[in-house]
Amino acid sequence: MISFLFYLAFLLLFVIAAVYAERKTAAFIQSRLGPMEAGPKGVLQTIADLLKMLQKEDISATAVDKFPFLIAPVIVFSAVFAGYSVLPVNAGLSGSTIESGLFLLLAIVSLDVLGILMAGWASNNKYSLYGAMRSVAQIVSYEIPLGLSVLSVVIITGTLDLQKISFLQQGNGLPDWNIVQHPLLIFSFVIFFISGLAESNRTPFDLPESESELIGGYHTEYSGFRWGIFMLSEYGMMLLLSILGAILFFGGWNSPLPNIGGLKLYELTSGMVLGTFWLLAKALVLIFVQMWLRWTLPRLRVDQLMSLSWKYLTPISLLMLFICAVWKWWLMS
Amino acid sequence: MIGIIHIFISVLILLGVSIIVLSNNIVHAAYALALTLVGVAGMYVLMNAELLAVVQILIYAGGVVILLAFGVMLTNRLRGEKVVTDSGNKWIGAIISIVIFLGFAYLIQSTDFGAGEIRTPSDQIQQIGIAFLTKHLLAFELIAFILLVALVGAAYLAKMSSDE
Amino acid sequence: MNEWMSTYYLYLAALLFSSGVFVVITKKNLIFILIGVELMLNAGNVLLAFFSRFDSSLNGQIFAIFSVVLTVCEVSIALAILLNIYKKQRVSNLEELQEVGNE
Amino acid sequence: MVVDELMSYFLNISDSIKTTFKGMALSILYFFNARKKRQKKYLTDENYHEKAGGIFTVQYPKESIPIPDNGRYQLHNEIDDCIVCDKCAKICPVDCINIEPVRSPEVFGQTSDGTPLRIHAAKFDIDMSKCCFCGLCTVVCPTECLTMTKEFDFSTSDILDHNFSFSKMNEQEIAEKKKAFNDYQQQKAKTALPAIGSSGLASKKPAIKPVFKPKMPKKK
Repeated sequence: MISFLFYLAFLLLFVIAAVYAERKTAAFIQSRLGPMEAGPKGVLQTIADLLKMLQKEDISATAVDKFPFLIAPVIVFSAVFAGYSVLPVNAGLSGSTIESGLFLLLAIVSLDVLGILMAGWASNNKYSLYGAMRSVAQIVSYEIPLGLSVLSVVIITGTLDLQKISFLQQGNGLPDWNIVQHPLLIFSFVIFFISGLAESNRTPFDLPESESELIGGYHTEYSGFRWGIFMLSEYGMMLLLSILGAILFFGGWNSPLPNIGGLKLYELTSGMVLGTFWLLAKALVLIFVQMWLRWTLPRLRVDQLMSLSWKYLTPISLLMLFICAVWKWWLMS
Repeated sequence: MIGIIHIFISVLILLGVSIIVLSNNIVHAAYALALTLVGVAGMYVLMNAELLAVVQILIYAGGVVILLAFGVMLTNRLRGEKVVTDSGNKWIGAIISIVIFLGFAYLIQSTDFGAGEIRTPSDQIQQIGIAFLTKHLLAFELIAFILLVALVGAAYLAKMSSDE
Repeated sequence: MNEWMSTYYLYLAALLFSSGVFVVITKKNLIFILIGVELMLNAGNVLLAFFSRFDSSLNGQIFAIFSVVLTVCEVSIALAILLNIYKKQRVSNLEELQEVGNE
Repeated sequence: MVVDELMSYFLNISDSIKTTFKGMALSILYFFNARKKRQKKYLTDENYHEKAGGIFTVQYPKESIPIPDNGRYQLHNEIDDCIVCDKCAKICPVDCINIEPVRSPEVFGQTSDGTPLRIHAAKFDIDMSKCCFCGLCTVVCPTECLTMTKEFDFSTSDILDHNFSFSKMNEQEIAEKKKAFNDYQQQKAKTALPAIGSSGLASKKPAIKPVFKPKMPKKK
C-alpha cells in the first residue's frame, strides 16, 4: 500500500519533470534551446502548461457516446497505474505480495487497450477510430514479445515475484545484475525494451497518435483534464516499463558499486533511501534512452510495425526463451 | 473488509450483467462484459485462485473483449449512428432464464455441501505448473495443439473473407 | 459465515448463467450472442474455481484454465466465421441470415 | 530462393541495428554539443561558413546574432542631405516611396557633401510594408542620403505604422513654403515676358523620360 502511494506521488512529480526533460532533450538533439521563458531555463514551463490545461473547458462533442467517452481516460490511467501495485520500492518496501506479481502486471497493463478502444470508438471520429484500432492492434501484437522476453527472466530467476527477483540480484553490485550474470538476457532486454516502447505508444511506435496523420489519434476529441489523463498514463506506462526493466535486468534497487577487497562500496551505498534512489535512477536512465530514441528514429509504417512484431521480435523472443531454458538447465546441472 | 470487497465486486458484476441484458448497444455490451469479467476475476482472487484471476484478466478482459469489439467494428457499417440491434423473444427469454435461475437456486438450497474445508495450497502457481507438466500433460499438449489449430483456422477464415 | 459465503458464489454463478441464457435467446446480433455464451462459460469457471477450493490438488483451477483457453479458440473461430458471413452477405443479424455455407 | 529470403531476413536485422546505432550516435552527439552556445561570428570572420555545432537558435529579443553593417534591412533617409531629386521614387519597383516636393525660390542650404538644396520635402514617406528590399533606391541616390540600415526588427501591430515618414516639415511650414514659391512664380510671371506663345510651347519637344535600364549580361 505504501509503495503504491509512493509511486502515485512519484508519478505525478515525474510527469512534470519528464515533460520538461522531453522537450529539452528534443530541443538539444535538434540544436534548439527548448522552453526558456517560464522560470530559470524554463523549468516552470510544465507547471504553467499544467495550470493552463486544468483551466480548459471539458469539451465533449454532441455525437460522442457520452458515458464511455467520459470514463475512457480514467480506465486507461487506472489500468496503467494498477501495474504499479506489484513494484517494489526498496529492500524493505515491496509491492503487493501476491505470488503472480509479474504476470498480474502484464495482465492488468494490457487492460489499457480497452480504455483506448473505448476512447477511440466513443469519440465518433474517424481519426480517433483509426488511432484506436492501430493502438489496439499494436499493443496486442507487442504484448507477445514483451511477455516472452519477461518470461525468459522468469525462467532464469524462477519466480514471478519482483521483490524476489530483486533479492536474487543482491550482494555484490554490478556483477550480480541479471544482465551481467546471465549475458543472454541482453537480447531479451532489447526485445523487452522495443516492445515496451510499442506498448507505451512511444515513437518510433507512436502510430496510434501520430499527430501528422491522425491529429492525435484516439485522444483527438479530448481536451483539458481528460487529455491530461491520457498524457499522464502514457508517461506512467513509460515509467512502469522502465522500472520493470530496471528490476528485471539491472538489479532493481541494488547498488551498482561492487565490493572491491576491503572497500565495502556495495554496503556503503545500500540502504532504504539509497535503494530507492538506485531503482529510480536506473529507471530514469532508461526513460532518457526512450526520449533519445524518440528524437532519433522516424515513425514506422503500419506494415513495418506488424512485421517487426510478428516476423522478428516474436520468433527471436521464442528462441531466446528456449535458449534461456537450456541455460537454466545447464546452470542447474 | 473482505465483506465490503465482496459487496463491491458483486455490484460491479451486477452492473455489468444488467447492462448486457438491458442494453441494445453492442459496444456498450462488450464494455460491460469486460466489467463483468474483471469483476469475476476479483471473485477468483477472493476465492484464492490468483493465477486464474490473472489468466481471466489477461485472456478474457484483455483478449476476448478486444476481439469482440473488433468484431463489432468490422461487421457494422460505421456511419455515425450507434450500433444498436433489436431484440426479440423478450418474454420467452425472461421466463426461461428466470426458470433456470430458480432451478439453480433450488438446487443450491437443497444440496448440502458439507462443511467444506478450504485446502488451497500456498504455492499455487508452482502446484499448477507441476500439475500441467505431469498429471495433465496430455490435456496440456492437446490444448496447445487446439489453440494452434484455432489460430491457423481463424487466420485462414479471415483471409478467405478479405480475398474478395 | 462460511455457509453464506459458499452459497453466495453459487448464486453468482447461477446469475451469470441465467443472464447468459437470456442474452442468447433474446438478442439478434451474432456478437451479442457470443457475449452471452461468454457469460455462461464464466459461470462454469466460477463454479470450477469455487469447488477447487476444497481440493488440495487444484484440479478445478486447472480445468478452469483449460476452459479459458478453449474459449479463446471458440471466440476467435466464431468471429472469423462471422466476419466471413458479414463480408459475403452483409448481415450480422441472425434473422436476416439465411445460409451459412459457401453457396 | 529460400536462402535468399533467409539472408535478407538477417540482413534486415543487421541493417536495422547498424542504422539505429548510427542515428543514436549522431543524435547523442548533438545532445552533448548542446552545451555550446551559438558563437557570435561576423560575416567577415574567416570561419563563418564552418559548421559550428552546438545550439543554433538564440533567444532573440534578449540576444541576437551580429548582422553586416551593409545589410539590406530598413531604409533610412537622412533628410538633411536629401535633395528631393525623386530618383529613388522613380526607380522603386514597388512604388513604396512617396515624395511630395515643394520647390524653393532659391537655394536654401547645402548638404553635407556640398550639393545645394533647392527643393523642400513636404512629404518623404517610405512604406516598408511594400518595400522589397532590393536596394535600388540607395544605389541611385546622388547624395547617398538614402541608406539601408541594420535595423531589421520593425514589426508593428498596425500595418500603417510601417509607413515611415522622414519629412521634418510641419503643416505650417509646408503651407509657408508653398506660398513662398507661388508668390515667386507669380512674381516671375509678372516680370518675365508673357510673349511666349502657345506655338512655341508646342514646338518644344518634351524631354525624354529617363528610363533606368540596367546593363543585362547577354545570355549565351
